[in-house]
Amino acid sequence: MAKLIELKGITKSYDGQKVIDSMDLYIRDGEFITLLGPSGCGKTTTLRIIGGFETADEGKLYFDGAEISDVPAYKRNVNTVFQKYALFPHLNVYENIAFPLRLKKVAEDDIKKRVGEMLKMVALLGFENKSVSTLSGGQQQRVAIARALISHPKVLLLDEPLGALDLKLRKDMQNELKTIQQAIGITFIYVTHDQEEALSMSDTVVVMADGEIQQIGTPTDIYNEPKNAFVADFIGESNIIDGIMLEDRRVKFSQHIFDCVDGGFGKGEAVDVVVRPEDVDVVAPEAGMLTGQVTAVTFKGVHYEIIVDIKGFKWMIQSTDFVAEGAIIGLYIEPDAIHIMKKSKYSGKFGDYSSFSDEMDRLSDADSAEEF
Amino acid sequence: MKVKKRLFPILLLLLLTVLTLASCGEKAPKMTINVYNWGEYISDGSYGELDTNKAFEEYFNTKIQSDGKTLAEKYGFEIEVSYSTYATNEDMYSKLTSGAGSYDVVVPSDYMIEQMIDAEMLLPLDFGIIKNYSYISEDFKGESVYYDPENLYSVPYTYGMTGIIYNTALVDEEDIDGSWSLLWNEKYKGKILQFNNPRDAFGSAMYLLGINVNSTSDADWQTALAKLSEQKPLVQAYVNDEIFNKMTTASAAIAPYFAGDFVTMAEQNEDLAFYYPKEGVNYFVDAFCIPKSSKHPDVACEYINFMLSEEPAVANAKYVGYASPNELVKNNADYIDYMGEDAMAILYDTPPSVVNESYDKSFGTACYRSLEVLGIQDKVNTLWESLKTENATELWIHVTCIVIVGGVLALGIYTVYIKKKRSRHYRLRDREQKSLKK
Amino acid sequence: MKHLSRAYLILIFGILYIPILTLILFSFNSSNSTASFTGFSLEWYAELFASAETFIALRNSLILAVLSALISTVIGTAAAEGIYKMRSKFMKSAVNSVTNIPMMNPDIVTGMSMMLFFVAVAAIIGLEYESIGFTAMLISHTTFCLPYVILSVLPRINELGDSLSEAALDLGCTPIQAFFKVKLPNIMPGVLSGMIMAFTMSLDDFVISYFVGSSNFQTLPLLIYSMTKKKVTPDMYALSTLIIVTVFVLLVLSNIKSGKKLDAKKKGGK
Amino acid sequence: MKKRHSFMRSIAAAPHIFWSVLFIILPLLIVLYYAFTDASGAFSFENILSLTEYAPIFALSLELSIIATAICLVIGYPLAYIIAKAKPERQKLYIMLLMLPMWTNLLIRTYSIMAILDDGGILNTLLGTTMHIVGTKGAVIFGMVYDFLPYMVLPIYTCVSKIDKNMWEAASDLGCSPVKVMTKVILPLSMSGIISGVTMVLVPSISTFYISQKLGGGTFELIGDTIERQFVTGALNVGAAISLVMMILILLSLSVMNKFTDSDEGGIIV
Repeated sequence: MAKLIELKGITKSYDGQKVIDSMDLYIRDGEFITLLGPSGCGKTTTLRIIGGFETADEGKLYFDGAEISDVPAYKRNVNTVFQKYALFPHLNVYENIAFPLRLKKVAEDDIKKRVGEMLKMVALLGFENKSVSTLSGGQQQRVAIARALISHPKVLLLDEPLGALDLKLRKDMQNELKTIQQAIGITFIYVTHDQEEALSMSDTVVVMADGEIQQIGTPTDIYNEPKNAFVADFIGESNIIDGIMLEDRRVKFSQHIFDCVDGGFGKGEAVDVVVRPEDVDVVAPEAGMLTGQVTAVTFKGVHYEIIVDIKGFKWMIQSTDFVAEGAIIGLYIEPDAIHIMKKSKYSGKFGDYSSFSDEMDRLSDADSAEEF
Repeated sequence: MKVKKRLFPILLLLLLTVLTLASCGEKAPKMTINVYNWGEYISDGSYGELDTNKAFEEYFNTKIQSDGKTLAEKYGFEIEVSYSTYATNEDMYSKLTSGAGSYDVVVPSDYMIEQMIDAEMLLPLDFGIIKNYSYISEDFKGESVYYDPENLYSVPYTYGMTGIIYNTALVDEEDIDGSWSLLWNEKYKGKILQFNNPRDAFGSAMYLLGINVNSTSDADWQTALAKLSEQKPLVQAYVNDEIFNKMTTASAAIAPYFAGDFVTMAEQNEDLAFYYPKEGVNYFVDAFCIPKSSKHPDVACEYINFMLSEEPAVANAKYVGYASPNELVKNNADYIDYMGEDAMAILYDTPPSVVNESYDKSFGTACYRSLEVLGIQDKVNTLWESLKTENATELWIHVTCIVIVGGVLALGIYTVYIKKKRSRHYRLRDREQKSLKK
Repeated sequence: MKHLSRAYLILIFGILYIPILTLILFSFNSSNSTASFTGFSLEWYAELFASAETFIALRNSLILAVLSALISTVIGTAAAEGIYKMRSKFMKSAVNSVTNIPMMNPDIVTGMSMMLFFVAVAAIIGLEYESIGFTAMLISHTTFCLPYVILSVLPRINELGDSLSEAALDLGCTPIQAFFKVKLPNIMPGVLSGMIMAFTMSLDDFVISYFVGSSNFQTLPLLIYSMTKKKVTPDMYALSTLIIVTVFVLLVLSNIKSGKKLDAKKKGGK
Repeated sequence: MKKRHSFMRSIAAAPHIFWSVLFIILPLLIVLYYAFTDASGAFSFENILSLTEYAPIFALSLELSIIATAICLVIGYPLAYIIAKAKPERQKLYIMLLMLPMWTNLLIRTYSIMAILDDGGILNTLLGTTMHIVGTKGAVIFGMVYDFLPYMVLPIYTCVSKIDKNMWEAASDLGCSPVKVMTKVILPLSMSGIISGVTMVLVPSISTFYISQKLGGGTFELIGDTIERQFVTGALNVGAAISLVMMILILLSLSVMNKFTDSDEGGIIV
């Protein structure tokens, strides 16, 4: 697939604070790409630069090989579904969707046909005459999508479009969006802070933090091979422990030497070791590679979430078997469950569950905070 | 861009239509003369009378003169009267001097004419055109016309005198002494009105005290001020036109005002009566003049001439209700009938000042001359101000104000204090958080 | 509580309208008094229609009010949009402060400054004041109407935010199209109320016209003021009555209409 | 390039800025010029120095307008609040009814008030009393309140109607009594409306020059009357000096007052 959009060295600051720091990224034609990261990581700003609502301080933006850094929004073949939909309250559903066509002076018959098709696609036939303010959140969402798609843009930008919907509706819309994308085959650039949403819908996920791209890859890559402690922590749950690479495929952490599948590090190099909670087996203390005391157990439905204190470091383990609080248990870790990462500036900041509840607070704070 | 392009012509068109509407379509060569007169001072077509401005346009544009031509043909253009009005001589004067107005005909009062001649603001009139000047009574000609002794700049339009109006139902017969002193009678405290302009108000005191109203002596004016201060507690209000309502509804009992206006009031309240105070009264004359800024002084003269002819002069005199210096009016049967015997008697009475000091010699001492020309305008203004500010504030106003301002200030200070106090806590929390992070 | 607030409304509006009703009463007076009612007659309405002077003044007032309301609405709405978009805080507050001057400043000062200014301008360009008189009046009225328009439009624009116009740009509108097609319809209530406010202010203005007015352009308030030499006659009361009744009827009609619209919306909503 | 861009953003404000400089700033500079020159055009401080004699007049004007403003606030706030809480279609009607009296001429309105309140006026006739109202300071304050009440109600109404309905519930949920809800939540939130209302009533009432002459019975003078008299007697320079000082005092006190509110939006109307 060809490169459709390319960002080269894009930098943007507000009031002297860098929001995006020399970012390079390309997006292929027809792919569903998600910009994922916490609030303030620069993902929305990136989207707004692509959409033409912001101009980068430095760097260049290419569309289909041509530079469009200074092309205004209305001349770009890119449409956006906004966070709060931005439907025009003075127009009804039909006119909202027909808006871009009217601008292009498309013939009335043609408009009627195309709006009809769009309404059918988003399952809103019969709502033409309704005022947009009387629609439910999900319906408004569909109108916004229909409106953005009607002029056949090459790229659809979606800025946290599902943020205002409830959980159930959100899941339905995720599927629907993916279906629409596959049906019309254009590029979707999707911005979200919800990692689950990102993993389930995207072809490619771009994880961002502090104005920089942390990792680009398929959902499985990102989940299984996080590049650094930030990615490992942000995508799913991870125990991140300081370790020392003894030689290829042998690593020492928590005063125990483990076999693993990673190599290519220097001998004796300090590394971050990631172990996903679901990859740890609970065994009898004497059979375990590590032993520790259970400090907390929470029932999560599918499994129990168990916090285990191992030599002062708190691990999170997910197990379908109940373990009593205070019990001494052994842990067993398969070599392919151990993922080794180079040390980064995020090392030591994540992956310890000793202040578990605090961290939850921080995350939920970030979710509700206004996006930049 | 397109929308804007479309919008501009529309706006432009709108502007143009309105502008042409305002200038009322220029077809034939048409000139405008600007007439600036007192409000309600010309017959405007109401009460079934002649609209004299319209009549002049018709006369100028269509009436064939003795030489077989219309005036329009003679001058080479048709005329249109643009008529606007003012409330005081000073309004008119300041409009003219500020440069914000250029007029062809104005109608100032005597003292203002003196002032304007003094300031060289008037043009000498062309009496070759104003042939009807001959109808003006001889009383208004000659040297005795102190404001225009050479009779060059003005043609009288109306005249009249001030006197005292009183309500017979409220004022006891024995108190009527034919003097200005009725305005100082303590028995009618709160029922007395006084002029709300310095010239007339001081005038009333000065006539009463026997002081020359055109005195330039400080002491004279101070004495008059003292007299007015003495009167102030008795005065219900210093008024202009409010006097009509106040006297007709009997809100007040005694007031000095113009004889012509008394006639109007008496129609609505039969209890009202009138006399000219024996000490002397002001004798005002409002006259047509042509300011220097006039662009068509000849047409302006035609206008004045027309207004002196019988039909318009009678219509105007009926409408205005003041005495007319025009002999044609005074002797017009229809006019006499319309005004009624009583009104005629009052309007055309010989004023006491004239009787006392003989009109033609002392016109200059008995009537108001221009304070500006006398060089005491500022002084009189200051004295008038001091009369107005005397005991102007009352205690309750101070108290209420202090309470309000004090309350607001206290509230403000309290709010700021609370904010400051709380903000200290915020800083404390910040510090705690910082230390926690470390 | 509800009864109390209704009683309060009636009380205040009652006090507000008693002088208006008095005015209407005296317009039907049979004598020319405006203080004692002597009997019913339509005389003053007849006199009103007979007086050409009054109609010229009324026409002048309306022309002035319509034009100054239109111009100040156009400039003011554009200005509100521009102020909203300003990035520099300093510029924003500077423009806001200057905008508010005619509103904060006593009318009498504004009027006087305008008069002195236009006299100077007329002297400089060598024209008679009279020939720029109407323009001077129009500019003065527009100037003191501007802040009312801006202050009524700006909050609407602030409230609306950027999202709608961004959406319009995104869908292919040029910035100007976006303003006219999307922003303007949505801030219309603010624009309209600004315009009505401007119209009202201009129509009611006496002080500024009194200072700036020229010889050949007399507005209704100026005419009425000049009548105080003699007395204000009830035909002016008749005119005021006609104006207020007309506006009131229009108001009631539009209210009924919008009420119906609202009903229709409600029904449609269900 | 960036500069040009940010300028282009607010190009819409350009006509207004141009207009403001030309027709607001320049005329005020001319007033400044007149204030510091004498009749012959020479530079002089005399006008400014002579102002001390007007201090009592100014003080009286200020006091009366402060009282009028306070009354407007006390009457206007509940009115604005009740209107804001009414049904939406009713709100529009009430606001228009509030503005309707402004469509009649100020002079005629004032005469009507006089016809009612005068010693032999309608009120005294109906009640059979002999109250003396016209000619007192109370009547002037009444006139100011009557004429400027809408300017107090409109901004407060705008402000109150924007307060979220949940605010009441949230506050009472957190333990506020209705009085506390009012003082701790609703009043602080409507502060910006109150400030602009106070401004819009205080300023015109300080400088009013007709109401005081008519309703005050002419027994005292307010600063507006003084300026007007200076103007008509040709003392332009002194008039300009009074205007200048008054303007500066008003703008100063307004900026102090604005310090009390956190809002940077300034006044809001309608």
